[in-house]
Amino acid sequence: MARDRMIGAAIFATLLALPLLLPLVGADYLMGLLIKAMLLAIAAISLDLIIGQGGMVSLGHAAFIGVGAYTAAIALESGIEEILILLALTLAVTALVALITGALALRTSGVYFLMITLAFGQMIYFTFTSLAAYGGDDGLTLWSLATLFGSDVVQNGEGLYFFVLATLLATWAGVHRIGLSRFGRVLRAARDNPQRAEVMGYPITRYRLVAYVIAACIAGVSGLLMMQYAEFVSPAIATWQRSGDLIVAVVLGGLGTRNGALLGAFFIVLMEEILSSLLHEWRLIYGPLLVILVLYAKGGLADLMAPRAKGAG
Amino acid sequence: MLEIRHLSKSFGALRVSDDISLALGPNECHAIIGPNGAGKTTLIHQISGVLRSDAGEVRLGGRDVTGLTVWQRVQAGLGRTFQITSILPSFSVLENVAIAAQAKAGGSMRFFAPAARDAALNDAAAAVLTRVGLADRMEARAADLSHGELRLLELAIALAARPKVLLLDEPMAGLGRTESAALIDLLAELRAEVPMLLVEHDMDAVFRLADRLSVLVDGRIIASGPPAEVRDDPGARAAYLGAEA
Amino acid sequence: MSLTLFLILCLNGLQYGLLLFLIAAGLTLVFGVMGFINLAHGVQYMVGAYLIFAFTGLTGSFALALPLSLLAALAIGLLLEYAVFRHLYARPHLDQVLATFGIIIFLNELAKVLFGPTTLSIETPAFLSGAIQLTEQLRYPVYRLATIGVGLAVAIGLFATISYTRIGMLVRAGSTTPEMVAALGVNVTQLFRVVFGVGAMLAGFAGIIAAPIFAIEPGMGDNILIIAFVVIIIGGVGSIGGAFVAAILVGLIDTLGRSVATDLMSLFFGPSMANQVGPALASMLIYILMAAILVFRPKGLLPAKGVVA
Amino acid sequence: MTKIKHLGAGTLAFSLLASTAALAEDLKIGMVVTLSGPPAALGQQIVDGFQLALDQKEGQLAGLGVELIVEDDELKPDVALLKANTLIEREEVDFVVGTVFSNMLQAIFKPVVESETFLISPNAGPSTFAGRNCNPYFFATSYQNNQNAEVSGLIANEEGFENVFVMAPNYQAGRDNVDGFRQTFEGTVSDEVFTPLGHQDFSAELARISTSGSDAIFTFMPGGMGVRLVNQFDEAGLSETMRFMSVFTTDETTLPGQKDAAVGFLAAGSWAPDLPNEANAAFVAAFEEAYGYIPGSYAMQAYDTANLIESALAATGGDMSDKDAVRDALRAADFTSVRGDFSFNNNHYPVQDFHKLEIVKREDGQFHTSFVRTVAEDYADSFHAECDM
Repeated sequence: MARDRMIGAAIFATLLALPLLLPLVGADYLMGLLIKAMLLAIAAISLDLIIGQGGMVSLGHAAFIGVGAYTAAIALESGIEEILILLALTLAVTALVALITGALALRTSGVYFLMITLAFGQMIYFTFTSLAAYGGDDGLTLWSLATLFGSDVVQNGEGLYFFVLATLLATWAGVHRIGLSRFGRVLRAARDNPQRAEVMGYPITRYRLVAYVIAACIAGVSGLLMMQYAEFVSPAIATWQRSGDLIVAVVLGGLGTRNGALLGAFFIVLMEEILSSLLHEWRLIYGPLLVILVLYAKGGLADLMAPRAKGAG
Repeated sequence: MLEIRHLSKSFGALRVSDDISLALGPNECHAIIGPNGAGKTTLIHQISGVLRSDAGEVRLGGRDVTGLTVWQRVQAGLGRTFQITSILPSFSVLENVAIAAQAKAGGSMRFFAPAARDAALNDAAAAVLTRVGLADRMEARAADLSHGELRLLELAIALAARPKVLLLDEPMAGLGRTESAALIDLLAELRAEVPMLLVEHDMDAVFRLADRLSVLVDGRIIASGPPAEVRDDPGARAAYLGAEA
Repeated sequence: MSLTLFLILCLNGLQYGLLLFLIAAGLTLVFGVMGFINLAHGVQYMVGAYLIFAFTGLTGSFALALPLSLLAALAIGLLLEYAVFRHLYARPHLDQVLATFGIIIFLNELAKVLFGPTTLSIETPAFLSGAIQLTEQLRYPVYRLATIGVGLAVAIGLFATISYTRIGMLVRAGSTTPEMVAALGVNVTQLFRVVFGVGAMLAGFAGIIAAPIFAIEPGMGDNILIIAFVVIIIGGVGSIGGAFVAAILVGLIDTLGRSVATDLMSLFFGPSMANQVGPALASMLIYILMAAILVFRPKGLLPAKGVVA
Repeated sequence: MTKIKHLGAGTLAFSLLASTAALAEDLKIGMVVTLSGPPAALGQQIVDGFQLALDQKEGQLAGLGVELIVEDDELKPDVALLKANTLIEREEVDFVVGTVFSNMLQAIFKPVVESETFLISPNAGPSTFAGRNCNPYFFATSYQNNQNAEVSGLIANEEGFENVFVMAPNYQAGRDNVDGFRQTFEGTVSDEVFTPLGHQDFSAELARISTSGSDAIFTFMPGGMGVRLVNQFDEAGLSETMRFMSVFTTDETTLPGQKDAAVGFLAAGSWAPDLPNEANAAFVAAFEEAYGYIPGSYAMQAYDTANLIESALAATGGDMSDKDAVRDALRAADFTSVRGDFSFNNNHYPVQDFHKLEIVKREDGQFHTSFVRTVAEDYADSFHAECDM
């Protein structure tokens, strides 16, 4: 546990220090790369809340990233530029969408839950493709971006970097706290033995739904930030393959572990960048690498770095 | 405390509970015996809400709980154990019981305070564990317990919610002679505090604990009354006890 | 909508449905019998299309290339089973999803490397290249009618095999109570392998007959895989009959939906807008159907008897 | 020397921490085109056309060694954006040449022009950036999307078509083409159908066309979509009852797949391989020699783009630092276009002649578009007045 915490602390210390070093070597693009990795990590951590802690495997999580991104983009287009207002809107809309889809989806479990979340994900995806006024299939370039108290610090460069980093830290710490809280342990109890949890007196569907909504909201926030970073949204943000990528990050990192989703997300983004710069056909390596990791590294990356504390958040 | 009226349940053409009625008074232990497949566990499932009944009524402390879900019945004071041990294997023994206590205490929609350091819950859980004799195993992972310890944990989880009525589904299942004896002593002690409906094969336990005894055969209660009376009931003997003797 | 249009849409829907059935049949058995989620099943569809392209190029004859492609598709399926999938049967679903996702990434890229990123196409085989006069102005290609015929024939053959042969009985038993099949002393590993190989070959066959109609390109199996999952959920996991009914249903709903939804929307919006909303709504229809099935009839339309999944 | 380099081949991501200045060529040109999927041939023509120009100049433009980095946008807006960002941030290119499709251009437009990198489109010419949103860092060497369709409308009038069925893919260029045709066509548009981009199966649309009672169909189906449409149109027997006119649907990228099915079809454009002028004859001959197929307008426009860049750099003496000077030099368009007369309007879109074209079979059995006659001279797009550059 202590080692776990140290790894987390080391990652964040590095992320905090890097922007101070980067200008010395002049690599703006590396900063962009880290922002991308952090954004993926935020979404992956949120997914870990429902997969790792809740035992609910969703194949439609990217849809909530999309809902967040599109909510913010549409609000921006209609002239709302304050990022805190956008944040509130994003949270409200994703929570609503998650509440409705989650209430229906949670009537199923296991593989059926996977399929129904996929179904809802696809519905949301196709909804985006039909938003003709906001680019439809082609997506939408955002000519104005969100501001923080009227200032453009969060629009690019270090300002955006630190804003994303702060969000990541809050997500990481928040999800970890949730895992340890009264709520979190009910959620894990329901994952381990749903019937027992119910006979202990817990309406488990309600707990799962709350977790689902929380995870969706966090994913929505990452969507808002992705929009702000890319200055562009398109339905591609919500494809089922993107949900697949998130699952890869979570499982690769180590399910339900403190740093798993974080490590998984960074691994994917950096691996893609390194492999793709070595070899244009990098997916020829990446695909088999996934298979090998599944077959031989069962506990995920977090397990390779620190022995897994079972059941702990 | 607990009253069951005309409870029925069928799976297709198979009638597993047929118009069962029984009542459980305060500080009473009512044992249900019967051959395998008689519908004992089904009855427990129906009372606890795990299975929906086709007809009939379950009343707890005068309140109709038939329409309630499993967790609502637990919240209303109906505790139960499982015939096949059902615990949370990846949690510690203390946490297993603390989570059960938490359901009673409320506040489960709290997201930030670390629950493992919640003194009130831990104290309540520790008290129950001490009571059942697992005080020295509190920090162990539940999955690492022996079978006998698991049966005790099962009981502790049920007790932690401070139930008004306890449904015990073969608590002695798989226990050795000395373990059984200890558990019988514990249940005898508890009987003074909480009325219990006991499904059990172990006749020693039944005759030691039960105030009343019902014999369930093919989903029907064929005899009911004080243990001594039922023991002498010719129908019951023929259907069940005789077969055992 | 004119009668001609309706007729053509029904034919197209039927054809699409049969393609889906060929893919879903293997998927539902593998899922039902082995409890194995194989995301890489759609890749077999792509493999079939590329194989027929390659063999047609080599032999110059579709008729010759067809058996070669089928054999190769079977071989590739078995190879994947042997190298990767058999290690995954006992694993949690999540591991299966992840590993087969890796296979998709690899094979899609491999297709791109071997055949280039360009869309490829092959000609309809000469003996099926004619067209039938449907109305005064309009002809309908024979090849499409032929694929409907072949698809139906395969469906009937598969159904007969499952219903009346010993291996079919084992598969049916395996999809409901695998323990019992093992207890009967049947070599379950062998059974799995046969089911897997046939499933892979059927998906490959779908790719083969689709190749002259649709484009051959890397990643062509990704979306059809998802639709195939929709089909097996609607039909009931492990149920061949369910997969057939659901596949035809999905094929017709999707094809008719795309046309009708657009017409319907153009009552309210301009053509460009209607064409944005219409197809999106049409694409959603099958997912809406699946979600409704999951909520109200979770075991599917025609569940395999006794399935506990 | 010239080398075509795919995305960062050979350079490890982190080695970029150490400056790559030592490796840098004099001039870095990034290209974002579609090289995947049904329209891959279009992107390939652009790469080939541009490369031909470079090869003819021995890898140098105005004396500067050129490094050309080609990226495939896969016809996905998000991928296009990612690739463009890589070109700007990681490779720090001097020019971005792209794209084939208008929706890809819309995706990459903002980051490229905001980084003050010149963006030159060798094909896509959406209305979006021709009017109010024209930009000092954006040039199109092709056309404005509506123009070809406007000219098609004029041709339809001349041919005496009364009812025309209009069909296009549902994206910016598709909508631009439909608008353009409607603007000049004086008859009735009997029906208007938008298909998804990348549509493969036209049987439902053909059924609709067959019952529409139209004299002709006007369509815009670039790349593989065009191959499918024309073949299915022919197979369905519709060629016998109605005329087929199109833009970018029956061209040198699609004709090898359409063959005789397309002969006699009408088209409109600013160029054809047999357009009679000296520079064009030389270009077509050299291209066929180098790549073994007849170039289409995509290759031609890319070839012109390379020549345009060279002319501008020659004017500034190879100096890229003064953006205003580079822009003025580009604007002058002081190069010999194989199209003949060519100049830029105030919105940086071309002013050029448009012609009626027809599909013919050449003596050697190959197919190409053939120049019939000029329909509109020095034709400017209808959006430039809204641009205040």
